[in-house]
Amino acid sequence: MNLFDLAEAPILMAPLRAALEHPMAGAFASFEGWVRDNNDGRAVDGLRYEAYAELARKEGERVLREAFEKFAIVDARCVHRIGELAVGELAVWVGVSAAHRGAAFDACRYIIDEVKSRVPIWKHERYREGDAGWLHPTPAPPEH
Amino acid sequence: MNLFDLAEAPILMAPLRAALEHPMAGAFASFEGWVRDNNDGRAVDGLRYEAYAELARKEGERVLREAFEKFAIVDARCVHRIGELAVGELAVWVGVSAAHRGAAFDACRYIIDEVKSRVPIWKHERYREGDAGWLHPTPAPPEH
Amino acid sequence: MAVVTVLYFASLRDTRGLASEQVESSAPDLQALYAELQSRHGFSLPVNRLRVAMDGDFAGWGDGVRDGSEIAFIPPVSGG
Amino acid sequence: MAVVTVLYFASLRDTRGLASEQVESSAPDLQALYAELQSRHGFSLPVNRLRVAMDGDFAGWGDGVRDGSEIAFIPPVSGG
Repeated sequence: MNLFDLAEAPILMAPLRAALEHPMAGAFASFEGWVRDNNDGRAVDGLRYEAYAELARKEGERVLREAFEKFAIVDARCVHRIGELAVGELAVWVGVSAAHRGAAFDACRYIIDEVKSRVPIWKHERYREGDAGWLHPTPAPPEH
Repeated sequence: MNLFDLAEAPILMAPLRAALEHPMAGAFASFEGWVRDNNDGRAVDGLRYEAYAELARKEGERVLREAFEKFAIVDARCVHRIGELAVGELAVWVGVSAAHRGAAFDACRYIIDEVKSRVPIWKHERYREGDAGWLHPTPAPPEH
Repeated sequence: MAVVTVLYFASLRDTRGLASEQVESSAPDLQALYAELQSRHGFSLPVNRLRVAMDGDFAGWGDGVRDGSEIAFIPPVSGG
Repeated sequence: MAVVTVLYFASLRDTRGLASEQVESSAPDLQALYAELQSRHGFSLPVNRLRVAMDGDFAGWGDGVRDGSEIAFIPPVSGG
Protein backbone atom coordinates (compact mmCIF):
# COMPACT_ATOMS: atom_id res chain seq x y z
CA MET A 1 0.00 0.00 0.00
CA ASN A 2 1.29 3.44 -0.92
CA LEU A 3 1.68 6.00 1.84
CA PHE A 4 1.15 8.80 -0.68
CA ASP A 5 -1.23 8.69 -3.58
CA LEU A 6 -2.72 10.82 -6.34
CA ALA A 7 -6.47 10.61 -6.93
CA GLU A 8 -8.34 11.55 -10.09
CA ALA A 9 -11.73 11.15 -8.37
CA PRO A 10 -13.02 12.62 -5.08
CA ILE A 11 -10.99 11.40 -2.11
CA LEU A 12 -12.88 9.02 0.20
CA MET A 13 -11.68 9.92 3.68
CA ALA A 14 -13.40 7.25 5.78
CA PRO A 15 -11.39 4.25 4.52
CA LEU A 16 -8.15 6.27 4.66
CA ARG A 17 -8.80 7.17 8.28
CA ALA A 18 -9.90 3.64 9.19
CA ALA A 19 -6.62 2.26 7.84
CA LEU A 20 -4.73 4.33 10.43
CA GLU A 21 -6.59 2.97 13.48
CA HIS A 22 -4.47 0.93 15.87
CA PRO A 23 -5.07 -0.09 19.51
CA MET A 24 -1.82 1.60 20.58
CA ALA A 25 -2.74 4.88 18.85
CA GLY A 26 -4.28 7.41 21.22
CA ALA A 27 -4.09 10.41 18.93
CA PHE A 28 -5.10 11.10 15.35
CA ALA A 29 -4.40 14.39 13.58
CA SER A 30 -5.65 15.14 10.11
CA PHE A 31 -5.47 17.96 7.64
CA GLU A 32 -7.73 18.72 4.71
CA GLY A 33 -7.01 21.30 2.02
CA TRP A 34 -10.25 22.69 0.59
CA VAL A 35 -10.61 24.74 -2.60
CA ARG A 36 -11.25 28.32 -1.47
CA ASP A 37 -13.45 30.83 -3.28
CA ASN A 38 -10.63 33.36 -3.33
CA ASN A 39 -6.86 33.67 -3.54
CA ASP A 40 -4.68 36.74 -3.22
CA GLY A 41 -7.80 38.91 -3.25
CA ARG A 42 -9.27 37.43 -6.45
CA ALA A 43 -12.56 35.48 -6.65
CA VAL A 44 -11.91 31.88 -7.68
CA ASP A 45 -14.51 29.73 -9.47
CA GLY A 46 -12.57 26.49 -9.47
CA LEU A 47 -9.22 25.00 -10.26
CA ARG A 48 -7.31 22.21 -11.85
CA TYR A 49 -4.38 20.30 -10.37
CA GLU A 50 -1.83 18.79 -12.65
CA ALA A 51 1.01 16.51 -11.53
CA TYR A 52 4.18 15.03 -12.90
CA ALA A 53 2.64 11.79 -11.68
CA GLU A 54 5.68 9.51 -11.69
CA LEU A 55 7.86 11.91 -9.73
CA ALA A 56 5.00 13.19 -7.54
CA ARG A 57 4.31 9.67 -6.27
CA LYS A 58 8.01 9.07 -5.64
CA GLU A 59 8.58 12.38 -3.83
CA GLY A 60 5.29 12.08 -1.87
CA GLU A 61 6.36 8.65 -0.69
CA ARG A 62 9.71 10.10 0.43
CA VAL A 63 7.95 12.81 2.44
CA LEU A 64 5.83 10.23 4.25
CA ARG A 65 8.84 8.02 4.97
CA GLU A 66 10.67 11.02 6.42
CA ALA A 67 7.70 11.65 8.73
CA PHE A 68 8.00 8.09 10.04
CA GLU A 69 11.70 8.66 10.73
CA LYS A 70 11.35 12.08 12.36
CA PHE A 71 8.28 11.55 14.56
CA ALA A 72 7.03 8.82 16.90
CA ILE A 73 3.96 7.98 14.84
CA VAL A 74 2.01 4.78 14.31
CA ASP A 75 0.77 5.31 10.77
CA ALA A 76 0.23 8.04 8.15
CA ARG A 77 -1.23 8.60 4.71
CA CYS A 78 -1.57 11.46 2.25
CA VAL A 79 -3.70 11.67 -0.89
CA HIS A 80 -3.70 14.60 -3.33
CA ARG A 81 -6.40 15.20 -5.92
CA ILE A 82 -5.56 15.96 -9.53
CA GLY A 83 -7.90 17.18 -12.27
CA GLU A 84 -10.79 19.67 -12.08
CA LEU A 85 -12.04 20.77 -8.65
CA ALA A 86 -14.90 23.06 -7.63
CA VAL A 87 -14.89 25.48 -4.70
CA GLY A 88 -15.28 23.53 -1.46
CA GLU A 89 -13.86 20.28 -2.82
CA LEU A 90 -11.16 18.36 -1.00
CA ALA A 91 -7.78 18.94 -2.66
CA VAL A 92 -5.50 17.10 -0.26
CA TRP A 93 -5.92 14.87 2.80
CA VAL A 94 -3.30 13.99 5.42
CA GLY A 95 -3.92 11.67 8.36
CA VAL A 96 -1.52 10.59 11.10
CA SER A 97 -2.06 8.29 14.08
CA ALA A 98 0.34 8.19 17.03
CA ALA A 99 0.49 7.15 20.65
CA HIS A 100 0.51 10.80 21.73
CA ARG A 101 -0.83 13.97 20.18
CA GLY A 102 2.41 15.95 19.89
CA ALA A 103 3.87 13.57 17.32
CA ALA A 104 0.56 13.28 15.47
CA PHE A 105 0.28 17.06 15.06
CA ASP A 106 3.95 17.58 14.21
CA ALA A 107 4.02 14.82 11.60
CA CYS A 108 0.75 15.96 10.03
CA ARG A 109 2.09 19.50 9.74
CA TYR A 110 5.41 18.26 8.37
CA ILE A 111 3.74 16.17 5.70
CA ILE A 112 1.49 18.91 4.35
CA ASP A 113 4.30 21.48 4.47
CA GLU A 114 6.70 19.23 2.57
CA VAL A 115 4.12 18.00 0.08
CA LYS A 116 3.19 21.59 -0.74
CA SER A 117 6.77 22.69 -1.18
CA ARG A 118 8.36 19.63 -2.88
CA VAL A 119 5.88 17.42 -4.69
CA PRO A 120 5.51 18.32 -8.39
CA ILE A 121 1.84 19.29 -8.46
CA TRP A 122 0.62 22.57 -9.94
CA LYS A 123 -2.55 24.54 -9.39
CA HIS A 124 -4.33 26.25 -12.27
CA GLU A 125 -6.93 28.70 -10.97
CA ARG A 126 -9.97 29.95 -12.89
CA TYR A 127 -11.01 33.40 -11.77
CA ARG A 128 -14.54 34.76 -11.64
CA GLU A 129 -13.45 37.53 -14.01
CA GLY A 130 -12.88 34.94 -16.72
CA ASP A 131 -9.11 34.58 -16.85
CA ALA A 132 -7.04 31.75 -15.43
CA GLY A 133 -3.45 31.04 -14.54
CA TRP A 134 -0.87 28.72 -13.09
CA LEU A 135 0.39 29.34 -9.58
CA HIS A 136 4.18 29.33 -9.39
CA PRO A 137 4.92 30.77 -5.95
CA THR A 138 8.18 32.70 -5.41
CA PRO A 139 10.66 31.96 -3.99
CA ALA A 140 9.73 30.20 -0.75
CA PRO A 141 6.09 29.17 -1.15
CA PRO A 142 3.87 31.41 0.98
CA GLU A 143 2.08 29.81 3.91
CA HIS A 144 -1.23 29.04 2.18
CA MET B 1 -25.16 26.16 18.72
CA ASN B 2 -22.52 25.28 21.28
CA LEU B 3 -18.88 25.36 20.24
CA PHE B 4 -18.07 22.76 22.90
CA ASP B 5 -20.27 19.87 23.86
CA LEU B 6 -20.33 16.71 25.96
CA ALA B 7 -21.72 13.55 24.36
CA GLU B 8 -23.07 10.49 26.16
CA ALA B 9 -23.30 8.50 22.91
CA PRO B 10 -20.68 7.91 20.19
CA ILE B 11 -19.61 11.16 18.51
CA LEU B 12 -20.80 11.54 14.91
CA MET B 13 -17.95 13.30 13.16
CA ALA B 14 -19.42 13.87 9.69
CA PRO B 15 -22.05 16.46 10.69
CA LEU B 16 -19.55 18.21 12.98
CA ARG B 17 -17.06 18.52 10.13
CA ALA B 18 -19.73 19.58 7.63
CA ALA B 19 -20.79 22.43 9.93
CA LEU B 20 -17.27 23.89 9.64
CA GLU B 21 -17.21 24.08 5.82
CA HIS B 22 -17.10 27.57 4.39
CA PRO B 23 -16.18 28.82 0.88
CA MET B 24 -13.47 31.05 2.34
CA ALA B 25 -11.92 28.19 4.34
CA GLY B 26 -8.98 26.56 2.56
CA ALA B 27 -7.68 24.55 5.49
CA PHE B 28 -9.23 22.15 7.97
CA ALA B 29 -7.32 20.59 10.85
CA SER B 30 -8.83 18.03 13.15
CA PHE B 31 -7.80 16.00 16.14
CA GLU B 32 -9.25 12.78 17.50
CA GLY B 33 -8.41 11.26 20.85
CA TRP B 34 -8.78 7.48 20.74
CA VAL B 35 -8.89 5.14 23.73
CA ARG B 36 -5.53 3.34 23.76
CA ASP B 37 -4.98 -0.23 24.88
CA ASN B 38 -2.26 0.87 27.29
CA ASN B 39 -1.22 3.74 29.54
CA ASP B 40 1.97 4.20 31.52
CA GLY B 41 2.97 0.66 30.64
CA ARG B 42 -0.26 -0.99 31.84
CA ALA B 43 -2.72 -2.82 29.57
CA VAL B 44 -6.06 -0.98 29.48
CA ASP B 45 -9.37 -2.75 28.76
CA GLY B 46 -11.56 0.35 28.64
CA LEU B 47 -12.39 3.49 30.52
CA ARG B 48 -15.07 5.79 31.79
CA TYR B 49 -15.11 9.56 31.50
CA GLU B 50 -16.95 11.57 34.09
CA ALA B 51 -17.53 15.32 33.91
CA TYR B 52 -18.71 18.10 36.14
CA ALA B 53 -21.07 18.78 33.25
CA GLU B 54 -22.21 22.31 34.07
CA LEU B 55 -18.70 23.65 34.53
CA ALA B 56 -17.17 21.49 31.77
CA ARG B 57 -19.54 22.99 29.20
CA LYS B 58 -18.81 26.50 30.45
CA GLU B 59 -15.03 26.06 30.50
CA GLY B 60 -15.02 24.22 27.16
CA GLU B 61 -16.96 27.07 25.60
CA ARG B 62 -14.38 29.52 26.98
CA VAL B 63 -11.52 27.53 25.44
CA LEU B 64 -13.18 27.63 22.03
CA ARG B 65 -13.88 31.36 22.28
CA GLU B 66 -10.24 31.96 23.16
CA ALA B 67 -9.22 30.05 20.03
CA PHE B 68 -11.35 32.40 17.93
CA GLU B 69 -9.64 35.39 19.54
CA LYS B 70 -6.09 34.10 19.28
CA PHE B 71 -6.09 32.59 15.78
CA ALA B 72 -7.39 33.65 12.34
CA ILE B 73 -9.88 30.81 12.04
CA VAL B 74 -13.25 30.52 10.32
CA ASP B 75 -14.98 28.03 12.61
CA ALA B 76 -14.27 25.43 15.29
CA ARG B 77 -15.97 22.78 17.40
CA CYS B 78 -15.01 20.32 20.11
CA VAL B 79 -17.00 17.40 21.50
CA HIS B 80 -15.90 15.19 24.41
CA ARG B 81 -17.42 11.80 25.21
CA ILE B 82 -18.51 10.89 28.72
CA GLY B 83 -19.51 7.47 30.04
CA GLU B 84 -18.08 4.04 29.24
CA LEU B 85 -15.67 3.69 26.29
CA ALA B 86 -13.96 0.66 24.81
CA VAL B 87 -10.42 0.55 23.37
CA GLY B 88 -10.40 2.27 19.96
CA GLU B 89 -13.43 4.47 20.64
CA LEU B 90 -13.37 8.18 19.97
CA ALA B 91 -12.98 10.09 23.26
CA VAL B 92 -12.67 13.65 21.95
CA TRP B 93 -12.98 15.38 18.59
CA VAL B 94 -11.68 18.83 17.62
CA GLY B 95 -12.18 20.43 14.21
CA VAL B 96 -11.04 23.85 12.98
CA SER B 97 -11.48 25.50 9.59
CA ALA B 98 -9.43 28.54 8.52
CA ALA B 99 -8.33 30.39 5.41
CA HIS B 100 -4.77 29.10 5.86
CA ARG B 101 -3.33 25.99 7.45
CA GLY B 102 -1.10 27.63 10.08
CA ALA B 103 -4.06 29.02 12.01
CA ALA B 104 -6.05 25.80 11.60
CA PHE B 105 -3.24 23.68 13.08
CA ASP B 106 -2.39 26.14 15.86
CA ALA B 107 -6.00 26.58 16.96
CA CYS B 108 -6.67 22.83 16.86
CA ARG B 109 -3.64 22.18 19.01
CA TYR B 110 -4.56 25.00 21.40
CA ILE B 111 -8.08 23.66 21.86
CA ILE B 112 -7.08 20.09 22.67
CA ASP B 113 -4.25 21.23 24.96
CA GLU B 114 -6.52 23.59 26.92
CA VAL B 115 -9.45 21.17 27.06
CA LYS B 116 -7.17 18.48 28.45
CA SER B 117 -5.67 20.75 31.08
CA ARG B 118 -8.66 22.85 32.17
CA VAL B 119 -12.02 21.24 31.49
CA PRO B 120 -13.33 19.23 34.49
CA ILE B 121 -13.46 15.76 32.95
CA TRP B 122 -11.87 12.74 34.58
CA LYS B 123 -10.72 9.44 33.18
CA HIS B 124 -11.26 6.20 35.08
CA GLU B 125 -9.19 3.39 33.56
CA ARG B 126 -9.92 -0.32 33.87
CA TYR B 127 -6.76 -2.39 33.66
CA ARG B 128 -6.42 -5.85 32.17
CA GLU B 129 -5.14 -7.05 35.56
CA GLY B 130 -8.55 -6.34 37.06
CA ASP B 131 -8.02 -3.14 39.02
CA ALA B 132 -9.09 0.35 38.03
CA GLY B 133 -8.35 3.92 38.98
CA TRP B 134 -8.85 7.61 38.40
CA LEU B 135 -6.19 9.58 36.54
CA HIS B 136 -5.20 12.73 38.39
CA PRO B 137 -2.03 13.85 36.61
CA THR B 138 0.59 15.82 38.55
CA PRO B 139 1.31 18.68 38.50
CA ALA B 140 1.42 19.82 34.87
CA PRO B 141 -0.50 17.17 32.93
CA PRO B 142 1.95 15.05 30.91
CA GLU B 143 1.80 15.39 27.13
CA HIS B 144 -0.57 12.49 26.42
CA MET C 1 -22.81 29.21 59.88
CA ALA C 2 -23.38 28.42 56.20
CA VAL C 3 -25.24 25.47 54.75
CA VAL C 4 -23.85 24.43 51.37
CA THR C 5 -24.13 21.54 48.93
CA VAL C 6 -20.75 19.96 48.23
CA LEU C 7 -20.23 18.01 44.99
CA TYR C 8 -17.62 15.25 44.81
CA PHE C 9 -16.06 13.99 41.59
CA ALA C 10 -13.71 11.20 40.57
CA SER C 11 -11.42 10.00 43.39
CA LEU C 12 -12.96 12.43 45.89
CA ARG C 13 -16.36 10.86 45.27
CA ASP C 14 -14.94 7.37 45.63
CA THR C 15 -13.28 8.28 48.93
CA ARG C 16 -16.39 10.02 50.28
CA GLY C 17 -18.73 7.37 48.88
CA LEU C 18 -21.15 10.12 47.86
CA ALA C 19 -21.64 12.36 44.81
CA SER C 20 -22.93 15.25 46.94
CA GLU C 21 -23.94 16.14 50.46
CA GLN C 22 -25.27 19.03 52.51
CA VAL C 23 -22.63 20.47 54.81
CA GLU C 24 -22.94 22.94 57.69
CA SER C 25 -19.76 24.89 58.22
CA SER C 26 -18.42 28.02 59.80
CA ALA C 27 -15.26 27.90 57.68
CA PRO C 28 -14.27 31.47 56.72
CA ASP C 29 -13.28 30.58 53.17
CA LEU C 30 -13.28 27.74 50.64
CA GLN C 31 -9.78 26.63 51.56
CA ALA C 32 -10.81 26.21 55.19
CA LEU C 33 -13.92 24.34 54.11
CA TYR C 34 -11.80 21.85 52.17
CA ALA C 35 -9.44 21.43 55.13
CA GLU C 36 -12.44 20.67 57.33
CA LEU C 37 -13.83 18.06 54.91
CA GLN C 38 -10.39 16.64 54.22
CA SER C 39 -9.77 15.88 57.89
CA ARG C 40 -13.31 14.52 58.30
CA HIS C 41 -13.19 12.19 55.27
CA GLY C 42 -9.47 11.53 54.77
CA PHE C 43 -9.10 12.96 51.26
CA SER C 44 -5.55 12.35 50.11
CA LEU C 45 -5.43 15.17 47.54
CA PRO C 46 -3.81 18.28 49.04
CA VAL C 47 -5.54 21.59 48.44
CA ASN C 48 -2.78 22.80 46.11
CA ARG C 49 -3.65 20.06 43.62
CA LEU C 50 -7.32 21.03 43.50
CA ARG C 51 -9.34 23.82 42.01
CA VAL C 52 -12.61 24.95 43.53
CA ALA C 53 -15.92 26.04 42.02
CA MET C 54 -18.90 27.78 43.59
CA ASP C 55 -22.32 27.84 41.94
CA GLY C 56 -21.11 26.46 38.66
CA ASP C 57 -18.00 28.49 38.02
CA PHE C 58 -14.41 28.52 39.20
CA ALA C 59 -13.85 30.39 42.46
CA GLY C 60 -10.86 31.47 44.54
CA TRP C 61 -9.71 29.55 47.62
CA GLY C 62 -9.99 32.80 49.61
CA ASP C 63 -13.63 33.35 48.65
CA GLY C 64 -16.12 33.20 51.50
CA VAL C 65 -18.47 30.23 51.86
CA ARG C 66 -21.77 31.55 50.49
CA ASP C 67 -24.80 30.20 52.39
CA GLY C 68 -26.97 28.06 50.10
CA SER C 69 -24.29 27.73 47.44
CA GLU C 70 -23.14 24.62 45.57
CA ILE C 71 -19.42 23.96 45.98
CA ALA C 72 -17.24 21.55 44.01
CA PHE C 73 -13.65 20.55 44.64
CA ILE C 74 -12.02 19.78 41.30
CA PRO C 75 -9.31 17.09 41.29
CA PRO C 76 -6.63 17.26 38.57
CA VAL C 77 -8.47 16.71 35.31
CA SER C 78 -7.71 13.96 32.81
CA GLY C 79 -10.00 14.43 29.83
CA GLY C 80 -8.94 13.94 26.23
CA MET D 1 24.76 14.89 -29.67
CA ALA D 2 22.02 13.49 -27.38
CA VAL D 3 18.41 12.84 -28.24
CA VAL D 4 16.11 13.25 -25.25
CA THR D 5 12.41 13.50 -24.50
CA VAL D 6 11.55 16.74 -22.72
CA LEU D 7 8.38 16.93 -20.60
CA TYR D 8 6.67 20.27 -20.04
CA PHE D 9 4.31 21.01 -17.16
CA ALA D 10 2.05 23.86 -16.10
CA SER D 11 3.09 27.25 -17.49
CA LEU D 12 6.03 25.75 -19.39
CA ARG D 13 3.62 23.49 -21.27
CA ASP D 14 1.28 26.40 -21.99
CA THR D 15 4.16 28.46 -23.36
CA ARG D 16 5.56 25.61 -25.44
CA GLY D 17 2.09 24.43 -26.52
CA LEU D 18 3.22 20.83 -26.06
CA ALA D 19 3.33 18.34 -23.18
CA SER D 20 6.50 16.71 -24.50
CA GLU D 21 8.85 16.70 -27.45
CA GLN D 22 11.98 14.99 -28.74
CA VAL D 23 14.98 17.28 -28.63
CA GLU D 24 18.43 16.89 -30.18
CA SER D 25 21.05 18.77 -28.24
CA SER D 26 24.77 18.97 -27.69
CA ALA D 27 24.32 20.86 -24.40
CA PRO D 28 26.99 19.67 -21.91
CA ASP D 29 24.61 19.64 -18.94
CA LEU D 30 20.95 20.07 -17.96
CA GLN D 31 21.36 23.76 -17.21
CA ALA D 32 22.70 24.39 -20.72
CA LEU D 33 19.86 22.34 -22.16
CA TYR D 34 17.31 24.52 -20.39
CA ALA D 35 19.08 27.68 -21.60
CA GLU D 36 18.90 26.36 -25.15
CA LEU D 37 15.17 25.60 -24.91
CA GLN D 38 14.47 28.82 -23.05
CA SER D 39 15.95 30.95 -25.83
CA ARG D 40 14.20 28.86 -28.49
CA HIS D 41 10.72 28.98 -26.88
CA GLY D 42 10.78 32.13 -24.75
CA PHE D 43 10.22 30.53 -21.34
CA SER D 44 9.94 33.33 -18.76
CA LEU D 45 10.93 31.21 -15.75
CA PRO D 46 14.65 31.60 -14.97
CA VAL D 47 16.62 28.45 -14.28
CA ASN D 48 17.05 29.33 -10.60
CA ARG D 49 13.30 29.02 -10.08
CA LEU D 50 13.15 25.55 -11.58
CA ARG D 51 14.15 22.07 -10.54
CA VAL D 52 15.10 19.42 -13.04
CA ALA D 53 14.42 15.70 -13.25
CA MET D 54 15.95 13.01 -15.45
CA ASP D 55 14.33 9.60 -15.96
CA GLY D 56 11.74 10.10 -13.24
CA ASP D 57 13.82 11.47 -10.39
CA PHE D 58 15.33 14.79 -9.40
CA ALA D 59 18.70 15.53 -10.98
CA GLY D 60 21.38 18.20 -10.64
CA TRP D 61 21.71 21.07 -13.09
CA GLY D 62 25.32 20.07 -13.66
CA ASP D 63 24.39 16.51 -14.65
CA GLY D 64 25.20 15.55 -18.23
CA VAL D 65 22.40 15.11 -20.78
CA ARG D 66 21.97 11.34 -21.01
CA ASP D 67 21.14 10.17 -24.53
CA GLY D 68 17.67 8.59 -24.67
CA SER D 69 16.64 10.00 -21.29
CA GLU D 70 13.40 11.73 -20.29
CA ILE D 71 13.98 15.19 -18.89
CA ALA D 72 11.48 17.39 -17.03
CA PHE D 73 11.87 21.00 -15.97
CA ILE D 74 9.85 21.51 -12.79
CA PRO D 75 8.30 24.96 -12.30
CA PRO D 76 7.66 26.12 -8.71
CA VAL D 77 5.05 23.73 -7.34
CA SER D 78 1.66 24.76 -5.93
CA GLY D 79 -0.10 21.65 -4.68
CA GLY D 80 -2.14 21.52 -1.48
